[in-house]
Amino acid sequence: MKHQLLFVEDGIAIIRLRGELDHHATQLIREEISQSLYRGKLRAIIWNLQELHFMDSSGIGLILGRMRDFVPSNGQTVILHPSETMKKIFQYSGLGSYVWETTEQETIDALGGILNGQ
Amino acid sequence: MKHQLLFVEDGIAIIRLRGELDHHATQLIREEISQSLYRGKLRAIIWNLQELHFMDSSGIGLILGRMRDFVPSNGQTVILHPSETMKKIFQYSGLGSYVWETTEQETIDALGGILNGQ
Amino acid sequence: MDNEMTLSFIAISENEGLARMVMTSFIASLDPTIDELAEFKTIVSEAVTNAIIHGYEEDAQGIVTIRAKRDGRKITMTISDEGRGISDLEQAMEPLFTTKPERERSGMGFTIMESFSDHLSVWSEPQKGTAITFSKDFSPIHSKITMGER
Amino acid sequence: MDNEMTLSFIAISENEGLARMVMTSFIASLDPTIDELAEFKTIVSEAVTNAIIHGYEEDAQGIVTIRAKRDGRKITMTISDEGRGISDLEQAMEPLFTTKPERERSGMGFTIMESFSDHLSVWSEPQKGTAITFSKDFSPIHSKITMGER
Ligand SMILES: Nc1ncnc2c1ncn2[C@@H]1O[C@H](COP(=O)(O)OP(=O)(O)O)[C@@H](O)[C@H]1O
Ligand SMILES: Nc1ncnc2c1ncn2[C@@H]1O[C@H](COP(=O)(O)OP(=O)(O)O)[C@@H](O)[C@H]1O
Repeated sequence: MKHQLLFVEDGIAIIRLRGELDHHATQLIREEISQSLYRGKLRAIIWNLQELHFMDSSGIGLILGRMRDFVPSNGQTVILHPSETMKKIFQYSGLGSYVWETTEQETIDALGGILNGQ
Repeated sequence: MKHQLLFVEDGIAIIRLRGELDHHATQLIREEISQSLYRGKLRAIIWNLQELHFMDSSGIGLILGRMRDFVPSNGQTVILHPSETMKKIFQYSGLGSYVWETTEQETIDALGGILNGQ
Repeated sequence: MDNEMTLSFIAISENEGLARMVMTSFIASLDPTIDELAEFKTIVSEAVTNAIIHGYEEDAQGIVTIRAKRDGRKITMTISDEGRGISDLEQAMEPLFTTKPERERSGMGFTIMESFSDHLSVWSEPQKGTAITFSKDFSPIHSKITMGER
Repeated sequence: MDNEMTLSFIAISENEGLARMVMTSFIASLDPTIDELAEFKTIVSEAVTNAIIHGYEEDAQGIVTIRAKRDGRKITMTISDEGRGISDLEQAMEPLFTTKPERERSGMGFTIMESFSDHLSVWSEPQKGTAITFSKDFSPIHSKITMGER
Protein backbone atom coordinates (compact mmCIF):
# COMPACT_ATOMS: atom_id res chain seq x y z
CA MET A 1 0.00 0.00 0.00
CA LYS A 2 1.35 3.33 -1.06
CA HIS A 3 -0.42 6.58 -1.64
CA GLN A 4 0.28 10.04 -2.87
CA LEU A 5 -1.33 13.19 -1.56
CA LEU A 6 -1.27 16.55 -3.33
CA PHE A 7 -2.93 19.86 -2.79
CA VAL A 8 -4.54 22.04 -5.39
CA GLU A 9 -4.85 25.78 -4.83
CA ASP A 10 -8.14 26.76 -3.22
CA GLY A 11 -8.29 23.85 -0.79
CA ILE A 12 -8.66 20.78 -2.93
CA ALA A 13 -6.75 17.65 -1.85
CA ILE A 14 -6.08 14.76 -4.20
CA ILE A 15 -5.35 11.34 -2.69
CA ARG A 16 -4.07 8.75 -5.13
CA LEU A 17 -4.32 5.29 -3.56
CA ARG A 18 -2.22 2.39 -4.78
CA GLY A 19 -1.98 -1.36 -4.19
CA GLU A 20 -4.45 -3.04 -1.84
CA LEU A 21 -6.63 -1.16 0.62
CA ASP A 22 -7.79 -3.49 3.38
CA HIS A 23 -8.07 -3.14 7.17
CA HIS A 24 -4.32 -3.72 7.54
CA ALA A 25 -3.47 -1.01 5.02
CA THR A 26 -5.93 1.54 6.44
CA GLN A 27 -4.24 1.11 9.84
CA LEU A 28 -0.93 1.98 8.21
CA ILE A 29 -2.02 5.02 6.18
CA ARG A 30 -4.93 6.60 8.06
CA GLU A 31 -2.73 8.62 10.42
CA GLU A 32 -0.46 9.81 7.65
CA ILE A 33 -3.35 10.93 5.47
CA SER A 34 -5.09 12.67 8.38
CA GLN A 35 -1.91 14.51 9.41
CA SER A 36 -1.28 15.69 5.87
CA LEU A 37 -4.83 16.91 5.46
CA TYR A 38 -4.46 19.16 8.52
CA ARG A 39 -2.06 21.28 6.49
CA GLY A 40 -4.70 22.86 4.32
CA LYS A 41 -8.12 24.43 4.68
CA LEU A 42 -10.07 22.00 2.58
CA ARG A 43 -13.19 22.39 0.52
CA ALA A 44 -12.88 19.14 -1.40
CA ILE A 45 -11.13 15.76 -1.35
CA ILE A 46 -10.63 13.81 -4.58
CA TRP A 47 -9.94 10.09 -4.12
CA ASN A 48 -8.28 8.74 -7.25
CA LEU A 49 -8.48 4.92 -7.25
CA GLN A 50 -6.98 4.36 -10.70
CA GLU A 51 -4.01 2.43 -9.32
CA LEU A 52 -5.85 0.73 -6.47
CA HIS A 53 -5.99 -3.00 -7.16
CA PHE A 54 -8.20 -4.06 -4.27
CA MET A 55 -10.52 -2.44 -1.74
CA ASP A 56 -12.91 -3.87 0.83
CA SER A 57 -15.25 -2.11 3.28
CA SER A 58 -12.23 -0.72 5.15
CA GLY A 59 -11.97 1.76 2.27
CA ILE A 60 -15.51 2.94 3.00
CA GLY A 61 -14.51 3.60 6.60
CA LEU A 62 -11.43 5.54 5.49
CA ILE A 63 -13.34 7.76 3.05
CA LEU A 64 -16.29 8.37 5.40
CA GLY A 65 -13.87 9.21 8.23
CA ARG A 66 -12.04 11.81 6.16
CA MET A 67 -15.35 13.32 4.96
CA ARG A 68 -16.45 13.75 8.54
CA ASP A 69 -13.13 15.22 9.73
CA PHE A 70 -12.12 17.45 6.85
CA VAL A 71 -14.85 18.28 4.39
CA PRO A 72 -17.05 21.19 5.52
CA SER A 73 -20.77 20.80 5.02
CA ASN A 74 -20.75 22.69 1.75
CA GLY A 75 -17.60 20.86 0.55
CA GLN A 76 -17.20 17.99 -1.85
CA THR A 77 -15.95 14.40 -1.86
CA VAL A 78 -15.21 12.96 -5.29
CA ILE A 79 -14.27 9.34 -6.04
CA LEU A 80 -12.55 8.68 -9.39
CA HIS A 81 -11.78 5.49 -11.32
CA PRO A 82 -13.14 2.79 -9.02
CA SER A 83 -13.18 -0.73 -10.48
CA GLU A 84 -16.57 -2.32 -11.23
CA THR A 85 -16.44 -4.20 -7.92
CA MET A 86 -15.47 -1.07 -5.95
CA LYS A 87 -18.32 0.80 -7.64
CA LYS A 88 -20.75 -1.79 -6.27
CA ILE A 89 -19.25 -1.43 -2.80
CA PHE A 90 -19.73 2.35 -2.96
CA GLN A 91 -23.32 1.89 -4.12
CA TYR A 92 -24.23 -0.51 -1.30
CA SER A 93 -22.65 1.93 1.19
CA GLY A 94 -24.58 4.96 -0.05
CA LEU A 95 -21.49 6.57 -1.58
CA GLY A 96 -22.52 5.89 -5.19
CA SER A 97 -23.31 9.54 -5.87
CA TYR A 98 -19.73 10.56 -4.99
CA VAL A 99 -18.33 8.53 -7.89
CA TRP A 100 -17.67 10.82 -10.87
CA GLU A 101 -17.15 9.32 -14.31
CA THR A 102 -14.42 11.70 -15.30
CA THR A 103 -10.71 12.48 -14.95
CA GLU A 104 -8.72 14.17 -12.22
CA GLN A 105 -8.13 17.27 -14.35
CA GLU A 106 -11.77 17.65 -15.32
CA THR A 107 -12.77 17.25 -11.70
CA ILE A 108 -10.37 20.00 -10.65
CA ASP A 109 -11.70 22.23 -13.43
CA ALA A 110 -15.28 21.52 -12.39
CA LEU A 111 -14.41 22.37 -8.77
CA GLY A 112 -12.67 25.53 -9.98
CA GLY A 113 -9.17 24.80 -8.69
CA ILE A 114 -5.68 24.95 -10.19
CA LEU A 115 -3.37 21.96 -9.73
CA ASN A 116 -0.03 23.07 -8.23
CA GLY A 117 3.22 22.34 -9.99
CA GLN A 118 1.91 19.95 -12.60
CA MET B 1 3.67 -23.67 -18.04
CA LYS B 2 4.14 -23.08 -21.70
CA HIS B 3 6.98 -24.04 -23.93
CA GLN B 4 8.11 -23.59 -27.49
CA LEU B 5 10.02 -26.15 -29.51
CA LEU B 6 11.85 -25.40 -32.73
CA PHE B 7 14.18 -27.34 -34.96
CA VAL B 8 17.39 -26.11 -36.48
CA GLU B 9 18.69 -27.68 -39.68
CA ASP B 10 21.10 -30.53 -39.02
CA GLY B 11 19.23 -32.04 -36.12
CA ILE B 12 19.36 -29.43 -33.38
CA ALA B 13 16.23 -28.95 -31.27
CA ILE B 14 15.66 -25.84 -29.18
CA ILE B 15 13.22 -26.05 -26.26
CA ARG B 16 12.26 -22.73 -24.70
CA LEU B 17 10.62 -23.34 -21.33
CA ARG B 18 8.35 -20.76 -19.74
CA GLY B 19 6.63 -20.23 -16.39
CA GLU B 20 7.11 -22.77 -13.60
CA LEU B 21 8.55 -26.24 -14.14
CA ASP B 22 7.55 -28.54 -11.29
CA HIS B 23 6.29 -32.12 -11.12
CA HIS B 24 2.78 -31.01 -12.14
CA ALA B 25 4.09 -29.14 -15.19
CA THR B 26 6.42 -31.95 -16.32
CA GLN B 27 3.42 -34.30 -16.31
CA LEU B 28 1.65 -31.91 -18.64
CA ILE B 29 4.46 -31.25 -21.11
CA ARG B 30 6.66 -34.37 -21.13
CA GLU B 31 4.54 -36.27 -23.66
CA GLU B 32 4.20 -33.29 -25.96
CA ILE B 33 7.94 -32.62 -25.97
CA SER B 34 8.78 -36.29 -26.52
CA GLN B 35 6.33 -36.58 -29.41
CA SER B 36 7.69 -33.47 -31.09
CA LEU B 37 11.28 -34.65 -30.73
CA TYR B 38 10.45 -37.85 -32.62
CA ARG B 39 10.02 -35.73 -35.74
CA GLY B 40 13.72 -35.12 -36.23
CA LYS B 41 16.96 -37.06 -36.15
CA LEU B 42 18.65 -35.22 -33.35
CA ARG B 43 22.25 -34.55 -32.60
CA ALA B 44 21.69 -31.85 -29.99
CA ILE B 45 19.02 -30.42 -27.67
CA ILE B 46 19.28 -26.83 -26.44
CA TRP B 47 17.22 -26.05 -23.34
CA ASN B 48 16.68 -22.29 -23.13
CA LEU B 49 15.53 -21.37 -19.59
CA GLN B 50 15.54 -17.59 -20.06
CA GLU B 51 11.79 -17.30 -19.45
CA LEU B 52 11.54 -20.07 -16.87
CA HIS B 53 10.63 -18.53 -13.51
CA PHE B 54 10.92 -21.63 -11.34
CA MET B 55 12.36 -25.13 -11.59
CA ASP B 56 12.77 -27.90 -9.03
CA SER B 57 14.31 -31.39 -9.39
CA SER B 58 11.47 -32.38 -11.73
CA GLY B 59 13.32 -30.34 -14.36
CA ILE B 60 16.40 -32.53 -13.86
CA GLY B 61 14.27 -35.62 -14.52
CA LEU B 62 12.82 -34.04 -17.67
CA ILE B 63 16.22 -33.09 -19.12
CA LEU B 64 17.91 -36.38 -18.20
CA GLY B 65 15.00 -38.30 -19.69
CA ARG B 66 15.22 -36.48 -23.03
CA MET B 67 19.03 -36.93 -23.11
CA ARG B 68 18.57 -40.67 -22.67
CA ASP B 69 15.80 -40.94 -25.28
CA PHE B 70 16.94 -38.58 -28.02
CA VAL B 71 20.55 -37.54 -27.83
CA PRO B 72 22.92 -40.08 -29.40
CA SER B 73 26.13 -40.84 -27.54
CA ASN B 74 28.14 -38.36 -29.57
CA GLY B 75 25.38 -35.73 -29.35
CA GLN B 76 25.06 -32.65 -27.15
CA THR B 77 22.80 -31.28 -24.46
CA VAL B 78 23.12 -27.55 -23.79
CA ILE B 79 21.39 -25.62 -21.03
CA LEU B 80 21.13 -21.84 -21.47
CA HIS B 81 20.21 -18.99 -19.12
CA PRO B 82 19.43 -20.84 -15.88
CA SER B 83 18.85 -18.61 -12.83
CA GLU B 84 21.45 -18.72 -10.04
CA THR B 85 19.30 -21.17 -8.09
CA MET B 86 18.74 -23.42 -11.11
CA LYS B 87 22.51 -23.37 -11.75
CA LYS B 88 23.05 -24.78 -8.27
CA ILE B 89 20.45 -27.49 -8.90
CA PHE B 90 22.24 -28.48 -12.12
CA GLN B 91 25.57 -28.56 -10.29
CA TYR B 92 24.29 -30.79 -7.46
CA SER B 93 22.79 -33.13 -10.09
CA GLY B 94 25.98 -33.45 -12.13
CA LEU B 95 24.60 -31.42 -15.04
CA GLY B 96 26.76 -28.36 -14.35
CA SER B 97 28.96 -28.97 -17.38
CA TYR B 98 25.95 -28.76 -19.72
CA VAL B 99 25.29 -25.14 -18.76
CA TRP B 100 26.79 -22.82 -21.38
CA GLU B 101 27.30 -19.16 -20.56
CA THR B 102 26.25 -17.92 -23.96
CA THR B 103 23.27 -17.14 -26.21
CA GLU B 104 21.03 -19.37 -28.32
CA GLN B 105 22.52 -18.03 -31.57
CA GLU B 106 26.10 -18.54 -30.45
CA THR B 107 25.28 -22.06 -29.33
CA ILE B 108 23.79 -22.89 -32.74
CA ASP B 109 26.85 -21.41 -34.44
CA ALA B 110 29.15 -23.41 -32.18
CA LEU B 111 27.21 -26.59 -32.96
CA GLY B 112 27.34 -25.71 -36.67
CA GLY B 113 23.62 -25.43 -37.35
CA ILE B 114 21.35 -22.91 -39.06
CA LEU B 115 18.17 -21.79 -37.31
CA ASN B 116 15.15 -22.30 -39.56
CA GLY B 117 12.90 -19.42 -40.48
CA GLN B 118 14.23 -16.86 -38.05
CA MET C 1 -14.92 -32.76 -5.10
CA ASP C 2 -12.01 -31.49 -7.22
CA ASN C 3 -9.81 -29.87 -4.62
CA GLU C 4 -9.90 -29.15 -0.92
CA MET C 5 -7.76 -27.14 1.44
CA THR C 6 -7.60 -25.70 4.93
CA LEU C 7 -5.63 -22.65 5.99
CA SER C 8 -5.30 -21.39 9.53
CA PHE C 9 -3.32 -18.51 10.95
CA ILE C 10 -3.06 -16.29 14.00
CA ALA C 11 -5.15 -13.14 14.41
CA ILE C 12 -2.89 -10.40 13.06
CA SER C 13 -3.98 -8.02 10.35
CA GLU C 14 -1.03 -8.92 8.10
CA ASN C 15 -2.83 -12.22 7.44
CA GLU C 16 -5.77 -10.52 5.68
CA GLY C 17 -3.55 -10.24 2.61
CA LEU C 18 -2.22 -13.77 3.07
CA ALA C 19 -5.77 -15.14 3.08
CA ARG C 20 -6.66 -13.29 -0.12
CA MET C 21 -3.49 -14.53 -1.87
CA VAL C 22 -4.06 -18.12 -0.83
CA MET C 23 -7.67 -18.12 -1.96
CA THR C 24 -6.70 -16.45 -5.24
CA SER C 25 -4.24 -19.29 -5.89
CA PHE C 26 -6.82 -21.87 -4.88
CA ILE C 27 -9.31 -20.71 -7.53
CA ALA C 28 -6.71 -19.91 -10.23
CA SER C 29 -7.53 -23.00 -12.28
CA LEU C 30 -11.12 -21.71 -12.68
CA ASP C 31 -9.69 -18.81 -14.67
CA PRO C 32 -12.13 -16.31 -13.09
CA THR C 33 -12.99 -12.99 -14.71
CA ILE C 34 -11.48 -9.87 -13.14
CA ASP C 35 -14.80 -9.00 -11.51
CA GLU C 36 -15.47 -12.53 -10.22
CA LEU C 37 -12.02 -12.61 -8.67
CA ALA C 38 -12.41 -9.14 -7.13
CA GLU C 39 -15.79 -10.05 -5.59
CA PHE C 40 -14.43 -13.34 -4.28
CA LYS C 41 -11.39 -11.67 -2.70
CA THR C 42 -13.65 -9.04 -1.13
CA ILE C 43 -15.81 -11.68 0.57
CA VAL C 44 -12.69 -13.44 1.90
CA SER C 45 -11.25 -10.15 3.11
CA GLU C 46 -14.42 -9.09 4.93
CA ALA C 47 -14.87 -12.43 6.70
CA VAL C 48 -11.20 -12.79 7.68
CA THR C 49 -10.95 -9.18 8.88
CA ASN C 50 -14.04 -9.67 11.04
CA ALA C 51 -12.58 -12.81 12.63
CA ILE C 52 -9.29 -11.01 13.33
CA ILE C 53 -10.65 -7.74 14.70
CA HIS C 54 -14.09 -8.58 16.09
CA GLY C 55 -13.52 -12.23 16.99
CA TYR C 56 -10.09 -11.79 18.58
CA GLU C 57 -9.29 -8.05 18.86
CA GLU C 58 -6.09 -8.76 16.87
CA ASP C 59 -4.61 -10.62 19.84
CA ALA C 60 -2.03 -12.52 17.71
CA GLN C 61 -3.12 -15.71 19.47
CA GLY C 62 -6.59 -16.70 18.33
CA ILE C 63 -6.69 -18.96 15.27
CA VAL C 64 -8.69 -18.11 12.16
CA THR C 65 -9.48 -21.08 9.92
CA ILE C 66 -10.51 -21.16 6.28
CA ARG C 67 -11.80 -24.38 4.78
CA ALA C 68 -12.40 -24.40 1.04
CA LYS C 69 -13.65 -26.86 -1.54
CA ARG C 70 -13.87 -26.71 -5.28
CA ASP C 71 -16.56 -28.77 -7.05
CA GLY C 72 -16.61 -28.04 -10.75
CA ARG C 73 -16.99 -24.27 -10.98
CA LYS C 74 -18.45 -23.81 -7.48
CA ILE C 75 -16.30 -22.74 -4.53
CA THR C 76 -17.62 -23.33 -1.02
CA MET C 77 -15.77 -21.83 1.94
CA THR C 78 -16.10 -21.56 5.69
CA ILE C 79 -14.21 -18.90 7.61
CA SER C 80 -14.34 -19.56 11.35
CA ASP C 81 -12.96 -18.29 14.62
CA GLU C 82 -13.32 -19.33 18.25
CA GLY C 83 -13.55 -15.77 19.45
CA ARG C 84 -16.13 -13.60 21.19
CA GLY C 85 -19.06 -14.48 18.93
CA ILE C 86 -22.12 -12.36 18.09
CA SER C 87 -25.06 -12.03 20.46
CA ASP C 88 -27.55 -10.31 18.15
CA LEU C 89 -26.90 -11.69 14.68
CA GLU C 90 -29.85 -9.95 13.01
CA GLN C 91 -28.61 -6.55 14.15
CA ALA C 92 -24.99 -7.40 13.23
CA MET C 93 -26.06 -8.16 9.66
CA GLU C 94 -27.83 -4.85 9.13
CA PRO C 95 -26.10 -2.47 6.72
CA LEU C 96 -24.04 0.19 8.53
CA PHE C 97 -24.26 -1.52 11.93
CA THR C 98 -20.87 -1.81 13.61
CA THR C 99 -19.62 -2.22 17.17
CA LYS C 100 -16.34 -0.53 16.25
CA PRO C 101 -17.23 2.93 14.89
CA GLU C 102 -14.19 4.35 16.74
CA ARG C 103 -11.96 2.15 14.58
CA GLU C 104 -13.75 3.52 11.50
CA ARG C 105 -15.41 0.24 10.62
CA SER C 106 -18.24 0.97 8.22
CA GLY C 107 -20.63 -1.81 9.18
CA MET C 108 -20.86 -2.88 5.54
CA GLY C 109 -19.01 -6.22 5.81
CA PHE C 110 -22.03 -8.52 6.04
CA THR C 111 -23.92 -6.61 3.34
CA ILE C 112 -20.99 -6.94 0.94
CA MET C 113 -20.48 -10.64 1.72
CA GLU C 114 -24.16 -11.31 1.07
CA SER C 115 -24.21 -9.32 -2.16
CA PHE C 116 -21.07 -10.89 -3.65
CA SER C 117 -21.80 -14.53 -2.77
CA ASP C 118 -24.46 -16.86 -4.17
CA HIS C 119 -25.26 -18.29 -0.79
CA LEU C 120 -24.21 -17.22 2.70
CA SER C 121 -24.96 -18.60 6.13
CA VAL C 122 -23.67 -17.53 9.52
CA TRP C 123 -23.35 -19.46 12.74
CA SER C 124 -22.34 -17.68 15.91
CA GLU C 125 -22.52 -18.20 19.63
CA PRO C 126 -21.28 -15.71 22.23
CA GLN C 127 -17.90 -16.76 23.73
CA LYS C 128 -17.79 -19.75 21.36
CA GLY C 129 -17.05 -18.18 18.01
CA THR C 130 -18.36 -17.43 14.56
CA ALA C 131 -18.40 -19.35 11.28
CA ILE C 132 -19.41 -17.86 7.92
CA THR C 133 -20.07 -20.29 5.08
CA PHE C 134 -20.54 -19.04 1.56
CA SER C 135 -20.51 -20.38 -1.95
CA LYS C 136 -19.85 -18.71 -5.25
CA ASP C 137 -20.41 -20.10 -8.74
CA PHE C 138 -17.95 -19.06 -11.41
CA SER C 139 -19.21 -18.55 -14.94
CA PRO C 140 -18.26 -21.18 -17.55
CA ILE C 141 -15.02 -20.40 -19.36
CA HIS C 142 -16.64 -20.53 -22.82
CA SER C 143 -19.10 -17.78 -21.91
CA LYS C 144 -16.25 -15.35 -21.31
CA ILE C 145 -14.82 -12.95 -23.81
CA THR C 146 -11.16 -13.80 -24.06
CA MET C 147 -8.56 -11.65 -25.70
CA GLY C 148 -5.24 -12.81 -27.10
CA GLU C 149 -3.73 -16.16 -26.22
CA ARG C 150 -4.93 -18.02 -23.16
CA MET D 1 6.94 -15.78 17.31
CA ASP D 2 5.83 -13.21 14.73
CA ASN D 3 3.46 -15.19 12.58
CA GLU D 4 2.21 -18.73 12.33
CA MET D 5 0.09 -20.63 9.83
CA THR D 6 -0.99 -24.10 8.81
CA LEU D 7 -2.04 -25.15 5.33
CA SER D 8 -3.35 -28.56 4.39
CA PHE D 9 -4.62 -29.91 1.09
CA ILE D 10 -5.37 -33.14 -0.72
CA ALA D 11 -2.70 -35.05 -2.64
CA ILE D 12 -3.06 -33.76 -6.20
CA SER D 13 -0.17 -32.31 -8.13
CA GLU D 14 -1.99 -29.02 -8.80
CA ASN D 15 -1.35 -28.21 -5.13
CA GLU D 16 2.44 -28.06 -5.56
CA GLY D 17 1.98 -24.60 -7.08
CA LEU D 18 -0.57 -23.65 -4.40
CA ALA D 19 1.94 -24.54 -1.67
CA ARG D 20 4.67 -22.42 -3.28
CA MET D 21 2.33 -19.46 -3.67
CA VAL D 22 1.11 -19.65 -0.07
CA MET D 23 4.63 -19.87 1.33
CA THR D 24 5.78 -17.01 -0.90
CA SER D 25 2.99 -14.85 0.56
CA PHE D 26 3.83 -15.98 4.08
CA ILE D 27 7.44 -14.75 3.82
CA ALA D 28 6.68 -11.63 1.74
CA SER D 29 7.17 -9.27 4.67
CA LEU D 30 10.80 -10.48 5.00
CA ASP D 31 11.44 -8.95 1.58
CA PRO D 32 13.69 -11.87 0.52
CA THR D 33 16.24 -11.56 -2.28
CA ILE D 34 15.40 -13.26 -5.57
CA ASP D 35 17.79 -16.12 -4.78
CA GLU D 36 16.57 -16.60 -1.21
CA LEU D 37 13.00 -16.77 -2.45
CA ALA D 38 13.89 -19.20 -5.25
CA GLU D 39 15.74 -21.53 -2.86
CA PHE D 40 12.90 -21.38 -0.33
CA LYS D 41 10.28 -22.16 -2.98
CA THR D 42 12.41 -25.05 -4.24
CA ILE D 43 12.58 -26.66 -0.79
CA VAL D 44 8.80 -26.32 -0.39
CA SER D 45 8.23 -27.75 -3.86
CA GLU D 46 10.49 -30.78 -3.29
CA ALA D 47 8.95 -31.66 0.06
CA VAL D 48 5.34 -31.17 -1.05
CA THR D 49 5.87 -33.10 -4.29
CA ASN D 50 7.37 -36.00 -2.33
CA ALA D 51 4.39 -36.12 0.02
CA ILE D 52 1.96 -36.08 -2.91
CA ILE D 53 3.65 -38.64 -5.16
CA HIS D 54 5.66 -40.85 -2.81
CA GLY D 55 3.52 -40.54 0.33
CA TYR D 56 0.14 -40.86 -1.37
CA GLU D 57 0.66 -41.80 -5.05
CA GLU D 58 -1.43 -38.72 -5.95
CA ASP D 59 -4.57 -40.40 -4.63
CA ALA D 60 -6.48 -37.10 -4.19
CA GLN D 61 -7.43 -38.24 -0.69
CA GLY D 62 -4.39 -38.14 1.55
CA ILE D 63 -3.79 -34.85 3.34
CA VAL D 64 -0.50 -32.95 3.12
CA THR D 65 0.08 -30.44 5.92
CA ILE D 66 2.45 -27.49 6.06
CA ARG D 67 3.06 -25.76 9.38
CA ALA D 68 5.12 -22.60 9.27
CA LYS D 69 6.41 -20.08 11.78
CA ARG D 70 8.22 -16.80 11.38
CA ASP D 71 10.51 -15.62 14.22
CA GLY D 72 12.37 -12.49 13.22
CA ARG D 73 14.09 -13.39 9.97
CA LYS D 74 13.98 -17.15 10.50
CA ILE D 75 11.32 -19.35 8.91
CA THR D 76 10.72 -22.82 10.32
CA MET D 77 8.44 -25.24 8.48
CA THR D 78 7.24 -28.80 8.74
CA ILE D 79 5.77 -30.58 5.72
CA SER D 80 4.07 -33.81 6.73
CA ASP D 81 1.97 -36.61 5.32
CA GLU D 82 0.36 -39.74 6.77
CA GLY D 83 1.30 -41.83 3.77
CA ARG D 84 3.47 -44.88 3.07
CA GLY D 85 6.57 -43.62 4.90
CA ILE D 86 10.22 -44.45 4.18
CA SER D 87 11.79 -47.72 5.37
CA ASP D 88 15.45 -46.93 4.64
CA LEU D 89 15.90 -43.23 5.26
CA GLU D 90 19.67 -43.20 4.79
CA GLN D 91 19.34 -44.67 1.32
CA ALA D 92 16.41 -42.37 0.45
CA MET D 93 18.54 -39.31 1.24
CA GLU D 94 21.42 -40.32 -1.04
CA PRO D 95 21.79 -38.16 -4.15
CA LEU D 96 20.22 -39.77 -7.24
CA PHE D 97 18.39 -42.46 -5.25
CA THR D 98 14.74 -42.73 -6.28
CA THR D 99 12.05 -45.41 -6.09
CA LYS D 100 10.27 -43.88 -9.09
CA PRO D 101 12.80 -43.86 -11.96
CA GLU D 102 9.97 -44.82 -14.35
CA ARG D 103 8.26 -41.53 -13.51
CA GLU D 104 11.54 -39.74 -14.28
CA ARG D 105 12.15 -38.68 -10.72
CA SER D 106 15.79 -37.69 -10.41
CA GLY D 107 16.44 -38.67 -6.81
CA MET D 108 17.75 -35.16 -6.11
CA GLY D 109 14.94 -33.93 -3.85
CA PHE D 110 16.57 -34.56 -0.47
CA THR D 111 19.97 -33.28 -1.66
CA ILE D 112 18.41 -30.02 -2.83
CA MET D 113 16.36 -29.59 0.35
CA GLU D 114 19.49 -30.09 2.46
CA SER D 115 21.59 -27.72 0.37
CA PHE D 116 19.05 -24.89 0.31
CA SER D 117 18.03 -24.98 3.99
CA ASP D 118 20.03 -24.03 7.07
CA HIS D 119 18.77 -26.99 9.04
CA LEU D 120 16.79 -30.05 7.94
CA SER D 121 15.50 -33.05 9.84
CA VAL D 122 13.35 -35.93 8.65
CA TRP D 123 11.06 -38.22 10.60
CA SER D 124 9.49 -41.18 8.85
CA GLU D 125 7.88 -44.47 9.78
CA PRO D 126 6.60 -47.04 7.27
CA GLN D 127 2.79 -46.93 6.91
CA LYS D 128 2.66 -43.98 9.34
CA GLY D 129 4.01 -41.13 7.27
CA THR D 130 6.82 -38.66 6.82
CA ALA D 131 7.59 -35.22 8.24
CA ILE D 132 10.34 -32.92 7.01
CA THR D 133 11.26 -29.97 9.21
CA PHE D 134 13.57 -27.27 7.94
CA SER D 135 14.58 -23.77 8.80
CA LYS D 136 15.98 -20.99 6.69
CA ASP D 137 17.44 -17.67 7.84
CA PHE D 138 16.87 -14.69 5.62
CA SER D 139 19.58 -12.07 5.35
CA PRO D 140 19.00 -8.72 7.06
CA ILE D 141 17.36 -6.14 4.82
CA HIS D 142 20.15 -3.57 5.30
CA SER D 143 22.77 -6.00 3.95
CA LYS D 144 21.00 -6.20 0.63
CA ILE D 145 21.75 -4.08 -2.37
CA THR D 146 18.53 -2.32 -3.21
CA MET D 147 17.83 -0.53 -6.42
CA GLY D 148 15.20 2.13 -6.97
CA GLU D 149 12.39 2.76 -4.54
CA ARG D 150 11.50 0.07 -2.06
N1 LIG E 1 -16.18 -12.93 13.52
C1 LIG E 1 -16.87 -12.09 14.33
N2 LIG E 1 -16.76 -12.20 15.66
C2 LIG E 1 -17.43 -11.36 16.48
N3 LIG E 1 -18.23 -10.37 16.04
C3 LIG E 1 -18.38 -10.20 14.72
C4 LIG E 1 -17.72 -11.05 13.79
N4 LIG E 1 -18.06 -10.66 12.55
C5 LIG E 1 -18.91 -9.63 12.69
N5 LIG E 1 -19.12 -9.33 14.00
C6 LIG E 1 -20.00 -8.27 14.54
O1 LIG E 1 -20.88 -7.86 13.50
C7 LIG E 1 -20.77 -6.43 13.29
C8 LIG E 1 -21.04 -6.10 11.84
O2 LIG E 1 -20.06 -6.68 11.01
P1 LIG E 1 -19.78 -6.07 9.56
O3 LIG E 1 -21.08 -5.94 8.83
O4 LIG E 1 -18.74 -6.89 8.90
O5 LIG E 1 -19.23 -4.61 9.82
P2 LIG E 1 -17.85 -4.06 10.44
O6 LIG E 1 -16.79 -5.12 10.34
O7 LIG E 1 -17.54 -2.88 9.59
O8 LIG E 1 -18.14 -3.71 11.87
C9 LIG E 1 -19.37 -6.11 13.77
O9 LIG E 1 -19.24 -4.73 14.10
C10 LIG E 1 -19.22 -7.03 14.97
O10 LIG E 1 -19.84 -6.52 16.11
N1 LIG F 1 7.01 -38.14 1.77
C1 LIG F 1 7.53 -39.33 1.37
N2 LIG F 1 6.85 -40.49 1.55
C2 LIG F 1 7.36 -41.68 1.15
N3 LIG F 1 8.57 -41.81 0.55
C3 LIG F 1 9.30 -40.70 0.34
C4 LIG F 1 8.84 -39.41 0.75
N4 LIG F 1 9.79 -38.50 0.41
C5 LIG F 1 10.79 -39.19 -0.16
N5 LIG F 1 10.52 -40.52 -0.21
C6 LIG F 1 11.39 -41.59 -0.74
O1 LIG F 1 12.71 -41.08 -0.84
C7 LIG F 1 13.18 -41.18 -2.18
C8 LIG F 1 14.14 -40.07 -2.51
O2 LIG F 1 13.47 -38.83 -2.48
P1 LIG F 1 14.05 -37.59 -3.27
O3 LIG F 1 15.50 -37.41 -2.93
O4 LIG F 1 13.18 -36.43 -3.03
O5 LIG F 1 13.99 -38.03 -4.81
P2 LIG F 1 12.77 -38.25 -5.82
O6 LIG F 1 11.56 -37.52 -5.31
O7 LIG F 1 13.26 -37.68 -7.10
O8 LIG F 1 12.54 -39.73 -5.89
C9 LIG F 1 11.94 -41.22 -3.03
O9 LIG F 1 12.15 -41.84 -4.29
C10 LIG F 1 10.99 -42.01 -2.13
O10 LIG F 1 11.20 -43.40 -2.24
